[in-house]
Amino acid sequence: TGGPSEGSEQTTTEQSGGNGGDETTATEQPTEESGPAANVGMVYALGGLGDKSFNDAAKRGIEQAKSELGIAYEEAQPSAAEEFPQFQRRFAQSSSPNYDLVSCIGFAQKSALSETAPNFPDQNFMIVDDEVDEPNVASYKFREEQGSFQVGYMAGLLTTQEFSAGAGATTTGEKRVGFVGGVDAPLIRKFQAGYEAGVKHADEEITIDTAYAGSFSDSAKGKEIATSMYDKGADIVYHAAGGTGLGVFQAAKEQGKFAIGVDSDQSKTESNYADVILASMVKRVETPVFASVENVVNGEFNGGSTTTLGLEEDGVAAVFGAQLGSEIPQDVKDSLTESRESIIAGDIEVPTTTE
Amino acid sequence: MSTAVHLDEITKRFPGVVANDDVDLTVERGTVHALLGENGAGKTTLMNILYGLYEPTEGTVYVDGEPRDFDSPADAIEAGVGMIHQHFMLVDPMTVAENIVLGNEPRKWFGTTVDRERARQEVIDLSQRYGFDVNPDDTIEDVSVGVQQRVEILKALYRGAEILILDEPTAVLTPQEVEELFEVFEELTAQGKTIIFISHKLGEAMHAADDITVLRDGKNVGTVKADETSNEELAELMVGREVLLEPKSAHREPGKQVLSVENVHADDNRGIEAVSDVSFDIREGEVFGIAGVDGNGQSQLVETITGLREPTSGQITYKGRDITRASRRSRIEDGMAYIPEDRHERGLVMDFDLVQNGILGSQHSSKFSSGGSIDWSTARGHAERIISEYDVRPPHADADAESFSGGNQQKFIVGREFEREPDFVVATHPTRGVDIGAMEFIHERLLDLRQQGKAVLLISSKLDEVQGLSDRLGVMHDGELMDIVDPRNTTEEEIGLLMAGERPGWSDTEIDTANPSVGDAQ
Amino acid sequence: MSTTTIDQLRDTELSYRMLLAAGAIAVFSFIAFFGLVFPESIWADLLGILISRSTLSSALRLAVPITFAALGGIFAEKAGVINIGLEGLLIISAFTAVITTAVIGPGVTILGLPAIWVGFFAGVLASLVFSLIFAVVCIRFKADQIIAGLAVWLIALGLAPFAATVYYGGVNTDNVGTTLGTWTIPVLSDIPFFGALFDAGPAVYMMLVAVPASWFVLNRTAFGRHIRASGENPKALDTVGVDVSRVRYAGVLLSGFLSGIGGSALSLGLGQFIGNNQTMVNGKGFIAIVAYLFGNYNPLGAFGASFLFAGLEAVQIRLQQVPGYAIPDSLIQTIPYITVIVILALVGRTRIPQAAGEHYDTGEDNR
Amino acid sequence: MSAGNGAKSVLRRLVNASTVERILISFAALFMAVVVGAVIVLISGRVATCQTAAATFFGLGFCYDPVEVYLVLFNGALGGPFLLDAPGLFNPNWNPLNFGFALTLKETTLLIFTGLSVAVAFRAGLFNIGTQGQLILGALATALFAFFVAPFLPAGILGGLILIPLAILVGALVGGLYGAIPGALKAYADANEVITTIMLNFIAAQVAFVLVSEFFRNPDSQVVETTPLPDWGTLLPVAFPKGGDFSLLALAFGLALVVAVWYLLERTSFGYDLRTSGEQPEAAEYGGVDAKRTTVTSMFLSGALGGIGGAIWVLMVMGKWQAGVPSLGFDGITVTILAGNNPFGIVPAALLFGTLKSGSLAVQFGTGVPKQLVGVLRGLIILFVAMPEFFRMIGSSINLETDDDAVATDGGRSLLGGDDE
Ligand SMILES: Nc1ncnc2c1ncn2[C@@H]1O[C@H](COP(=O)(O)OP(=O)(O)OP(=O)(O)O)[C@@H](O)[C@H]1O
Ligand SMILES: Nc1ncnc2c1ncn2[C@@H]1O[C@H](COP(=O)(O)OP(=O)(O)OP(=O)(O)O)[C@@H](O)[C@H]1O
Ligand SMILES: [Mg+2]
Ligand SMILES: [Mg+2]
Repeated sequence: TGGPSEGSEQTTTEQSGGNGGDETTATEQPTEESGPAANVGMVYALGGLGDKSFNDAAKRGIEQAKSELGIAYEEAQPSAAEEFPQFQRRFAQSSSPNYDLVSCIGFAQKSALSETAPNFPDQNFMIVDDEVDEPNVASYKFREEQGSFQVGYMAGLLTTQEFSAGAGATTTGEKRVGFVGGVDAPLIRKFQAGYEAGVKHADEEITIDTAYAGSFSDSAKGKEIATSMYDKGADIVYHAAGGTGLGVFQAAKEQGKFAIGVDSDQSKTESNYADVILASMVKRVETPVFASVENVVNGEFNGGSTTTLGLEEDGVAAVFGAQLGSEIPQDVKDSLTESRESIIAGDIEVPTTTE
Repeated sequence: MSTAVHLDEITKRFPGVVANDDVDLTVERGTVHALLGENGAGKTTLMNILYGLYEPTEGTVYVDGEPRDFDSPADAIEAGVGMIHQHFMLVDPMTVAENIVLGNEPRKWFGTTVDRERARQEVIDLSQRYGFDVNPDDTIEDVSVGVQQRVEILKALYRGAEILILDEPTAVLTPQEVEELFEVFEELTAQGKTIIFISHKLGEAMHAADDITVLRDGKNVGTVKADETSNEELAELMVGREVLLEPKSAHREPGKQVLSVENVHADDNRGIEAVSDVSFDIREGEVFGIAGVDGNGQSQLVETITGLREPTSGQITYKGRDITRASRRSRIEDGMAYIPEDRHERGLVMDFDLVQNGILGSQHSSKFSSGGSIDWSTARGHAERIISEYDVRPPHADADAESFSGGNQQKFIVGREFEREPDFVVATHPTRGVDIGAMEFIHERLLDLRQQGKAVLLISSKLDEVQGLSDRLGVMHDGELMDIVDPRNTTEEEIGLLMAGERPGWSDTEIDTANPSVGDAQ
Repeated sequence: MSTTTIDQLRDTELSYRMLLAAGAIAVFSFIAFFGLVFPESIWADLLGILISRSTLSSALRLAVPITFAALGGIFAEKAGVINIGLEGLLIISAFTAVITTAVIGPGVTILGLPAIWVGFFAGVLASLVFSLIFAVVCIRFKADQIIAGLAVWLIALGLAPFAATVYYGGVNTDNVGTTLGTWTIPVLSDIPFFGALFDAGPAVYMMLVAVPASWFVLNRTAFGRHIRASGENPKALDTVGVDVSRVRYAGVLLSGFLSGIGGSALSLGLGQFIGNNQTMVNGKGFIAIVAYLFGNYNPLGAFGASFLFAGLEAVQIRLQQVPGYAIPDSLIQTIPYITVIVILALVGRTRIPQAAGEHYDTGEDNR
Repeated sequence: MSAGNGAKSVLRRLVNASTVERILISFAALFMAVVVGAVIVLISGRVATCQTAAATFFGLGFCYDPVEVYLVLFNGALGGPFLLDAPGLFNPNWNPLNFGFALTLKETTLLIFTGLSVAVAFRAGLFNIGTQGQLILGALATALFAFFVAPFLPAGILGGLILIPLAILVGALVGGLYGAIPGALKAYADANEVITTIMLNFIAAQVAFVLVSEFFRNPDSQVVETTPLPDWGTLLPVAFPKGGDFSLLALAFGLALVVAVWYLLERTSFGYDLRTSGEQPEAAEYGGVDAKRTTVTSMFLSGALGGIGGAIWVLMVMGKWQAGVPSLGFDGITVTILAGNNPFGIVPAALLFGTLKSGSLAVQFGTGVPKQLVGVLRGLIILFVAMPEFFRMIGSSINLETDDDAVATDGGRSLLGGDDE
């Protein structure tokens, strides 16, 4: 990689968070005299960029806004919860530039923002994944359970049949799938609940193994957990475990089984594992990020509102893997389309907590 | 006879100290040469130079007539010089054989692996050749000091040593082991080896050496033939004046019983019984001495009395109260003073200054603290008083204990313990490492205490000291109190036999006639 | 007197091992008994987990970084240098291995060596460099070993995510797309249960070689004896003409070398370095210290302890998946730690090298 | 035990060096760390990609300018007293009671407590790595106690005056008891406190997590956290801006504890016992100190200080307990090492690390240099502090002729080479 003179590699929407100088934020501000359409401060969730899922999705949103709307942004990657208020505040207080919007990514920022927002009534904020009831905060939430239901349903349908594609194959006779969580927290339980409901929707008989790694960064453990599930005969393992989940893909690859990604389309962000990633439960964090910036640029900031993004709004979706998607049997795809409609129509109630 | 070692005008200076001052020394091949001198005379330093551990500031070392410039012990070993240090240089958890071949291991499989069979065999061969009784497979920490010393000697011989230096080899041995060691010397010299040994004991030097060199203040004050000199001459050479070895003590009638020890048993740190069924008592105005070679349970016995070790059975009564399980602190508060044998480990906190060390043991006493707070100005006054009364040099209360010489450290401890106004003093090796003047001073103070009617328990490996100061003398061997004798009516030889574990039949009656009060006590 | 001493010491040493072995057997028998008698109980599930081949191979993989770091720790501490920076060595090697592989490019080979193996050795090299700095600081500059070890950990803990952020824009690296993979030995790998030993990644084989090799080096070679002497009584070694500093340097560098293997294996087993929080190493270096203390500085014992921790973890992972027990997962995750405390409280202290942690000054008067 | 012994030598070496020398060495270490850090910044400035070079040295462009990094760090930690764009210009609008400085002081305050906690254990010869765990549980106890008791108290200042001291006390008690566990294990079962405290850290984190997520979770939050305390039940900022999470009261309390701990260690009989058993356990025993009890008491005290740190974290910073407690306990180790275990030294040491921490955010913000740099700097400072000999050597090579002390006896034989016998 080169020195400064070579310039920044433009990151693409497809391949976010890759090499490049995104980090040298000081140079992100265009030097043209016109100035950017808006200045946005990004406060990411813990775990930082490069997680190939949540934060990187948010980054895609802001990158999109940058290229399409001509805004400039600066970003902060907190490494502890107590840094949230500090970064939020720094952006809110800044006068050079003056930030038109501060995007707070992740539910963990809720309590910090509940304190920060009232102190800066003139500052626009947006938060992803939770609700802050302040007039200057636009809240966006997702129905992760709905997307998880979809991938669970798919996993359930596939484990009951003989299916092989890419580097993976299901075992006949065994009706078993798995779920790996990062930390045993309510949000992750929501993924688990939706997934389990989806699996059972396909076939009540299917066994679901679930386990938590206790960390979002212990990929070695993620791999061991998934391996133990595959060893028991699980065909497909879904993870909601951040960096830990990368171990799940590795295990799938080594065992010749399947995995399901989360947050981003991981068959693209983790293209090395495209041959085992059947699908991903994408959570389009980029959507609210882009939308809120767009609102600000258009002078239509939706402070005080809460937008919930489910299957209907295409905030969450089961996206088939880039490589394996085409090999998934049509009847499975049809069933998924059907269940999606039922959920949207309210015919299927997806639970948000495990019993 | 040819010259094995010649040290030519050796001077060794340390910052502030001239340890060796223009020393000449010649040792003939196949002889035993003794180096005598007081503490700090420079004996060890001189031998360290011969062994390549120190470089002389001035002067030359000749071995086998050739000038040598040893950069390290490795060079000295190469030249056939081996040294057995005062503190053994052995690796405790390794076996005898492993220690002997350390650094020169025989190998097999292209040098990758230690040939343990060959190592064992060589050690066996070697010890047979010199008539040593060692088992190559014993672990060092499990064998006695005497065996460890033999291992050290074998280690040197294994490296082809022709000249063996032994630093105070007899200090840790029983008289019998000393005798065995001297037999080994004979065996070695008969085979052409040369031996230099350091000692404080005149008799040993006279007995075992062919030639004797005396060092004083770093200078060679004379080399004499062992069979042409006398104890008196050597003593005078060592000290530089005539010496009076007998401390004078006026007799005093003992009073009430202060301490009584009944059938005490105690284990050492490894859980092995070190004190076996010891009983005695001490009365007011009496010095009770315990003699014995170091390591025969005296330390453990003292620890049970002072509260640092719980006896496994038996009872200890102090001032009429059972204190067998009383805490150390309660004993201190009850007027028990204690001069410990190990001043570096126990007696002083090396990184504390003397002000802080002055209140060690009294930190909770109302003399220095009120309401849990220490009054440091009182403590300072206390330390300064000890320093001036006990002639601690240099007189710096703010200096860390570590920076004082061993003798001055000892004086400070003695001062602190005596100034506690105790009823009972336990003094272990109270004069170890102090100079003659300080030794006399400490002896006088001990006898003063006795005169004031205090009880004193005196433990020392220096026979002349315990014999001279005690009113009654117990002798310990292998954890047992062999006997209690009247030191004034018992010869050194008789005590030596007891120390070696031999119990002559006559001593009981002897004591009873000599000192009727003992009978009451028992 | 000496013979009783020997017997008693042997007894305590023996009883230490006997106690551990007996305890393990008792626990296993207990589980087996109840598992067989009550096939529907948790004991049956536990038994099933314990005797499954998958658990064994999982435990072996998890044991790799801990074991290597523990072996390294033994060499350093036996030589007289306490290395509590093992965690840092694991971190720096894990990171370097991945980034080197990424920079070279996964498909490329250098001198016939695939990039991933070049990365592997680069990781080892990075750990060696760190341990060299540590050694110089401790031996040449007489630094306090504990503080210097902490510093090594802190530096690595900062440097790896720092460098990852400079290069990738985030604390995690990208996936390099390849891993060390699995080497399966035909026939042997078909053995039930123990077949797991012959169907594993190269790092597992390395570990299975390194453990007895370390034992051999420590106990059967002259170098190993010098290491031990240097940690027990450096003066003894010095006075027989062996350079203590050199032995200590060698011991510390070996700890760097071995930890480096552990770290490289950890990250390349996945093809990625995760730099969040405590990084993907996540305390394994500290567990390694516990492991070798536990194993009484014996490489075999240290492996046993590492394997125990890894095994507990492997079991814990599987136990979580058994439905119907209402124990929160986070509590199950504390099992290995509680086990350590309980065992420590029962067996008490291990004998540490006498001179560990102390500087050795040649030429100082012996007191 | 290994690390136990190590702790003793830590003590010995650090307490021993004269105060002046210690201060000099600390500054020298800081300076060296800054220099090495600058080199790291430069090197990474070559690796990173950016459009315009921030600095040019030796004809090469670098993305990061180390001088700027340090300026921004310092400036940020103080809340911008200087206008860096116009060098040398003092910012007329600067108000010392600002947000950035509040952050610095917040970190400093917390580090004072944990630094004291570790220092007390160190002085007693115990290597307490467990301050983190003690802090976590102390914090949890404080949060739960305050939460459950608050409803019974009058809201407002009066309630705060009752609640806050009690809550801190509860935190101290729980932290102390958790610290006493490894103390007792050490005293009565001879279990190495380094191992047990490391294990207990893991356990504390997990247990606290489970307790909160299963029993005491704030139902309105996705995060594993307790329900926030009412404002009157927390330590509100005095003079400093709200949201800086810093209260002068807490700092004053911390400073008072510094004096108290100093007094305890240096001026009381108990402190004497504690230091003696830390320096030389055998001598302590000889001096009538009950070593086992002192071990347990010291660990209780250390844990209590850690617990207070946790209580302050809850009451001043978070207003609740939240999973993912920052590593203040570990940072306390570095603070006390830099301070040479001297309570008064802890204040500047904590201020330095507080400055680094709060400045690091400004650095990442202002220069794009990843804030992990500060972690590296911290490690480097500790590394250099660990080697006073290095500075002594430099010192003596400058003005002193080499003393001709004993020659080194480096042996001569090769280690592996095979000429034996
Ligand atoms: N390394 C050293 N640095 C400074 N001074 C030293 C050193 N070694 C010895 N000395 C001093 O040199 C003098 C001679 O010491 P040495 O150890 O040779 O005496 P010694 O005759 O062996 O005494 P002892 O009978 O007590 O063993 C003493 O004053 C001692 O303090
Ligand atoms: N290695 C050394 N470096 C500097 N000074 C030393 C060294 N060894 C000894 N000294 C100094 O030499 C003097 C005597 O020390 P030494 O320990 O030999 O005394 P000692 O009377 O033999 O005491 P002990 O028997 O307790 O060892 C002291 O002032 C001590 O500080
Ligand atoms: Mg001496
Ligand atoms: Mg001597």
